[in-house]
Amino acid sequence: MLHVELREAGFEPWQYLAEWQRQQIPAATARSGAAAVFVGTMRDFNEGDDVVEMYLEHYPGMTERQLESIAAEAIQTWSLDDVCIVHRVGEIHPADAIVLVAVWSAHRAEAFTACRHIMEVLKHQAPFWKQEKLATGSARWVEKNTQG
Amino acid sequence: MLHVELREAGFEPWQYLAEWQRQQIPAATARSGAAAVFVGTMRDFNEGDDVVEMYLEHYPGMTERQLESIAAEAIQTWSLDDVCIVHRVGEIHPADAIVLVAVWSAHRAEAFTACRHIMEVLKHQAPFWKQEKLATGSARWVEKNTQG
Amino acid sequence: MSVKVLFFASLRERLGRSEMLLDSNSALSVREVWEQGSGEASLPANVLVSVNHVYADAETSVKPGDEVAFFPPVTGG
Amino acid sequence: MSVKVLFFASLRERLGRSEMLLDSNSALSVREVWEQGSGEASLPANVLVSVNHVYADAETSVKPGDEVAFFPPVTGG
Repeated sequence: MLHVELREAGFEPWQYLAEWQRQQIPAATARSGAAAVFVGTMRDFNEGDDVVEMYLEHYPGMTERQLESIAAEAIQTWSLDDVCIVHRVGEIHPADAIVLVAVWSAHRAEAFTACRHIMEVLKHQAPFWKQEKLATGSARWVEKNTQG
Repeated sequence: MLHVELREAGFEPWQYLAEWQRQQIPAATARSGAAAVFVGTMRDFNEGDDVVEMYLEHYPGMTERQLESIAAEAIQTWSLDDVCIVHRVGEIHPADAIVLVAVWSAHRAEAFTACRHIMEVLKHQAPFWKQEKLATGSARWVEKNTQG
Repeated sequence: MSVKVLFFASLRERLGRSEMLLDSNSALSVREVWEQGSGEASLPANVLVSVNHVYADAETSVKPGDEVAFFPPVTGG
Repeated sequence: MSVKVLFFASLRERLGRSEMLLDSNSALSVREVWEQGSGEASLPANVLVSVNHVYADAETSVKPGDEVAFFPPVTGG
């Protein structure tokens, strides 16, 4: 199963996963021996400056399509049972969860590898752009992502 | 911060993490940009047989000590902010969470690498032994862990 | 028929436009869409392109009715 | 003084004992603790050992008061 959500509203990633897990049929949970999850959170500093807010621009239509194709490819490659990707858009504040990637599979190697792979591809291909608002009052576009 | 818990009672891993997150001071959450989590769940089959229950034996004292030392070493090696390890002991049923490893750090590479490393070392060094109870009524010790 | 052209993020701000329609009755290359849409001569190496939501390059062919987007390196996650 | 000896899991079942006290007034090697505790001649290669909760090997020295545990390969996680 593949679930992709872009959302403006904040979310608590563990509550989100608890909710998701409740929606699964019990048999499916007993089949997946392994879950690997990544959560990326907004920090209150970057490149030595205090960041008070962030705006996440995206490309409606293409962004969803890219995330779905990244998830679908991972499901194929590693025989995953489920992939769940949640990504914030719009205004974001420090300590907010920005991205959640969760992967379920029969074995741990596939879960770990697929979760990390999805994050790397998302960082390099999914059309999102971060603009930071600094404590000084100025705004700046983040020019590139950190290497994973 | 380092948190290790062995428990006989079942637990819902995402609720557990939501609880843990609530206990952290907000400043700490804003500092950690990345969280990587692994959950291992009991499956209802192994080596072609239906497994109806499992008993997890451990070595009280040494097991806690090993888990703490695995976590402490990972914190040092990858400059982690927090590590949380929860492991079931005693009677376990299919679809129960057996192990939860959660790691918080500034960057995603460290979080992913440390989480996976902790799971591998735990699988090879932490004194736990699984005995499976089969649908046929017989019991058998799991002789070795699968490769990660 | 026309080609819809979109610009995002810092590129949108630099060019001062987010969306435009380019009239065209024949096939164009992405390079030509960039030149006509941005008013700049050559497509910078660090500008990414998609045609109908799929990554493309300067030589990709664009038909009337297509949607072409230009944007800087992505920084999500 | 004595050495506390523990056996776990399938090894505990095979030897039919989980815990014993070995009287000793002098230092022993893990190998000697195994021989006296299990009644078997040589420590099998797939039996793991700890002394006071730390992994050890056949040559590790054991003092009175120490806790020595023998167990099969671990299968947690």
